[in-house]
Amino acid sequence: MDDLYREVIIEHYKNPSYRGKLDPHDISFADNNPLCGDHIQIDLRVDDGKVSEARFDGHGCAISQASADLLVESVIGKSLEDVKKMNRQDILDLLGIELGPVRLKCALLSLKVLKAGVYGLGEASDALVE
Amino acid sequence: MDDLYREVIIEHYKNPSYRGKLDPHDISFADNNPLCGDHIQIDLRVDDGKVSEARFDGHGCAISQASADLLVESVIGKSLEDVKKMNRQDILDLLGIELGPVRLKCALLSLKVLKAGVYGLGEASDALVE
Amino acid sequence: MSLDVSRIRQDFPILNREVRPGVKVVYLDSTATSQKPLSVIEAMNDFYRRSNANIHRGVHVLAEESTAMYEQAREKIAKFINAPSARQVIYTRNTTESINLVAYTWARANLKRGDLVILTEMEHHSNLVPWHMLAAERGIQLEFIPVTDDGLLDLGTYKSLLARTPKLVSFTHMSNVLGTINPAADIIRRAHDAGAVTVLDAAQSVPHLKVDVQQLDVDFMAFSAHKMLGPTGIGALYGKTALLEAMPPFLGGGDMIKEVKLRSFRPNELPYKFEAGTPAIAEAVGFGAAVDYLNSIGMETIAAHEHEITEYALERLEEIPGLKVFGPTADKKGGVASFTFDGVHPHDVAQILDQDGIAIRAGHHCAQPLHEKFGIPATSRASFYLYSTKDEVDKLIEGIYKVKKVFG
Amino acid sequence: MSLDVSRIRQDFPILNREVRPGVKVVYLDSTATSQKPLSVIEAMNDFYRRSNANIHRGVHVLAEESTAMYEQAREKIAKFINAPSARQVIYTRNTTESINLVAYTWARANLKRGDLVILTEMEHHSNLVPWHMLAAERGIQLEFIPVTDDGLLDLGTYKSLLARTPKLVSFTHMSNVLGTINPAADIIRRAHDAGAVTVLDAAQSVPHLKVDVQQLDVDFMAFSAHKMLGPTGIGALYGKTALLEAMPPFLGGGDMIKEVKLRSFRPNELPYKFEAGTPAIAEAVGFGAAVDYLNSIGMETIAAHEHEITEYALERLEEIPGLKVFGPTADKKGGVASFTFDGVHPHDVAQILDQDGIAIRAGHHCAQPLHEKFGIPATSRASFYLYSTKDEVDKLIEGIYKVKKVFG
Ligand SMILES: Cc1ncc(COP(=O)(O)O)c(C=O)c1O
Ligand SMILES: Cc1ncc(COP(=O)(O)O)c(C=O)c1O
Repeated sequence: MDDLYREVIIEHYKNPSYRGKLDPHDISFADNNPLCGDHIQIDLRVDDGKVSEARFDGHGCAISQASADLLVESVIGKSLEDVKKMNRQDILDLLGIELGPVRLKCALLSLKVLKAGVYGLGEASDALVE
Repeated sequence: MDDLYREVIIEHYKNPSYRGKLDPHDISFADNNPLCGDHIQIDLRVDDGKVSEARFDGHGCAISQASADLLVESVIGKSLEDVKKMNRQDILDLLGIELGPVRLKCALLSLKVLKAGVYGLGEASDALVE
Repeated sequence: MSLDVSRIRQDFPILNREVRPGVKVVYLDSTATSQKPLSVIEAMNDFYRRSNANIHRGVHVLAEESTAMYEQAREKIAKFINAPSARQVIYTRNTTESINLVAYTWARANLKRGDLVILTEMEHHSNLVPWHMLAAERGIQLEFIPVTDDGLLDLGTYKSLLARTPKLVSFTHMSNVLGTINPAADIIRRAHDAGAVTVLDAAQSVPHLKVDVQQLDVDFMAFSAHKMLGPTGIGALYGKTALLEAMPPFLGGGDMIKEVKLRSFRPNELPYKFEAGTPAIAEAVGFGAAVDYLNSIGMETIAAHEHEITEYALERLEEIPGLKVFGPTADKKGGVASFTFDGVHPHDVAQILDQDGIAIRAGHHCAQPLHEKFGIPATSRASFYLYSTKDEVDKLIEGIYKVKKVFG
Repeated sequence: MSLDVSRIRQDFPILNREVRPGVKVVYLDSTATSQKPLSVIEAMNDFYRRSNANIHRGVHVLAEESTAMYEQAREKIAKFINAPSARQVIYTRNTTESINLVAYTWARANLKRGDLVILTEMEHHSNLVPWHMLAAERGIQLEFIPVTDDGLLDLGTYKSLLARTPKLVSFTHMSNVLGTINPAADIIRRAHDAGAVTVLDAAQSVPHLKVDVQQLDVDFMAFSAHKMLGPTGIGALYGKTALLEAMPPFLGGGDMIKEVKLRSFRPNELPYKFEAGTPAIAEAVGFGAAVDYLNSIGMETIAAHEHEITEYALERLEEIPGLKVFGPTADKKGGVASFTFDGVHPHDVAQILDQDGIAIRAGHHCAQPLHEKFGIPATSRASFYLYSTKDEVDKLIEGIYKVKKVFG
């Protein structure tokens, strides 16, 4: 079947390991994909400049939710400075697939939300994930 | 040479018979062709519902000025009711030529001005000469 | 008269497109934008190869030709919607700009704080956001005709809203999500009785139904060429003459003026008053060719064909366990089927269908509040036009069964 | 590098057009609109035959392709003007809409009664009327940099106007009547020193000169595809990011939103915030192809060729008794020659030239105040582009002698 729906993606979509919220948290940010209304919230706990705990919540397509789960998994233990350096290629590597411009937005939503939260911005913008 | 520049047109352009203003007058109206800035004013004296005297003034191309001269000539003696009935074909008949949509506007400017004046309108519009 | 679909499909080169080796496109996304027949593509092609010039102000042959073609297209469009005069048809970029034009000119000149504007819950964002902006700027009030569970307008509530003497009623003729064809003539008559001006979003109706502005007695009507076999980049606003004449101009610049001084200007007459700068000339020519094509088939024939396909599609879709179609029954709607499926996100449905070349749309279709009303973030939408076939519907159904397998 | 005109002319099918039996067009009206090379016509043709779909919201192959093509064109345009990011390039219909966008958003958010806006006496109506409208609505003040008898801006007066702390300086890079190329970088630097924001009308400069927005340090810049080998129906507004981000949106509707509720919305990010509704998709593709074509020749090469033709044309025109060319000498201007001739109205000059297929423009060229300044209602204008030849200039000159004969 379709590459886009590699088992790993379907698996992370159906049985995400990091879905949920953190309370208390140090950083929490949420935004939408304007094209389809997909929504992602990411909560972080930070110790000593490093992500100690992370969760995501929201709704959307398999790509957006699986990439959020994979992303959140990958940032636990990372320093905030390293998180700021993450870009679109990191997400594509996590997913292990190629994407056209529209689906790419689904995949990048979680990274946009994460970086906007870490930078303390008012809005998640495309410029964060170039 | 070119049909558009039949001798009669060049003649009426260079030596118009009815260029000028009327003072006093019963009706006076002026307007522009927005496409090129051509300007026509027409003054009328009216006796008993009939045009007794008429003059035009303004500036513009040979077509616009010749057609104004020919038009003014043709309305002297006409009733205002008959003037209201004049349309684009009357102008083309006076000029004796065919015109594309842009030059047609030059030719029809004087009739628009005349009819707007006779109807007592605030503005000359294309609807008057269809 | 029935429509010869296989002959029609030959006029649309893109329908032969293989989107993957051996996989032909099955285009079920005409509500987003329609495909274009050769006659439309060629009309623009020819324009650029033979006639292209700027219009209105040139006296050379190319300018005369271009001007004539641009204005003849306007006449064709006017006739197509039965406008009393071509002067009442203003070229815009699209439906969205047409509605914004009314909001920026008529509405800003006529609405003041506290005035009531009635919309509906099934509006496209292009008939919501311009009014949100006006409400924020001017303090006008917005009220909404509710949508019933069947996807129809609740006309009882409309009646009680009318008692509050609205100044404007702006609504869609046909929903791009539910397919619902609203009783426009009736809604407009009641609005007029209450003293309100009306705006009809006809983006989805003019392409698919015979629409007659005089019969509807509508004050303003907005539509887009790209949804009715024409090019992108051009749409139209129809308006009643007295309203258009009384409105201030919208964009300022060349062609919309009668005279310009250093510090002032006089606006031009209709329709030019609302067309500032070099317009979409080639696109107007293409728009005219699209109208010619639709006329050559006949709007009644097109509507009947779409009805047949839609009926069949709804029947087949509703057989699928876990699939829910939104909107009214086939007799009350146009060629649109929006659905949710078994917890699979619409993006994923669309993506898996795409593997077999089946092009549908997934998302909120620029109608977020409507989706919110139904408690869902998004739907999958298949939509049909004169070139759609039952065979394509069958492929859609097969595809949905594949989706089930992947998400098993 | 010199330009091989005869090879270039083969790329423009319309240049072979016979406007009358045996009479080929001599197109000297590129300032009004340029002709289109085959590569541009074919890019749009192919788009409609292979890829056409609505953008941004579709996940099927056609929608992905169309979205990619639309955005790639934006990248090309951004690079062409050296914009720091493609997000700073907003698609509009034309230069006129670009300027109106600034007037409706930035200016209405930032200018209040009594604020000073500086324009020039050589502006096109599209950089006058939007400010007239704003002056009438808001009571802003307008002042004008005068034009000297040679057709240059009087920069001394500009300096004294700057002492009155203007909020905005909006001016043309190149006059479409006089051909004058204004010292934009200098004007902008002085405006910034005085604390003003700047708008550059680049409708005539971007098509003909290398324009670099970073070097100019301009805040907003407007231009049109149709004047630079691209299609009608599309133009662009460049803006500095901080300004664009702080501005309210312009038109409301689909695609310009991040989220819509029944009674409110959140605008989308740049550039989408300013692109409401289905945009001119095929036209964007054509615009990108036009930029490719211009790059393939090189803007320096094009400018040098036009300079050569213009110099020759001015020389030959000035030989004709009774003919007066307006504007500065060839070293200070682009490929435009506007003239009056011996009491013959420009319309008549143009009409008689047209008999021999020579297409020039006659009228006020959407610059009535400039013509008033020179005390004339209209001029005849011949203009040149990369496909123009000296042979065409010779035909123009011959034609003017014929005019003399007719009006004897
Ligand atoms: C200097 C200048 N500014 C603005 C415009 C307006 O361009 P458009 O008609 O494409 O909006 C033109 C073209 O006529 C122009 O020459
Ligand atoms: C009902 C409805 N209204 C308005 C629009 C907006 O049309 P456009 O994007 O052409 O402005 C659409 C199309 O998406 C629509 O379906």
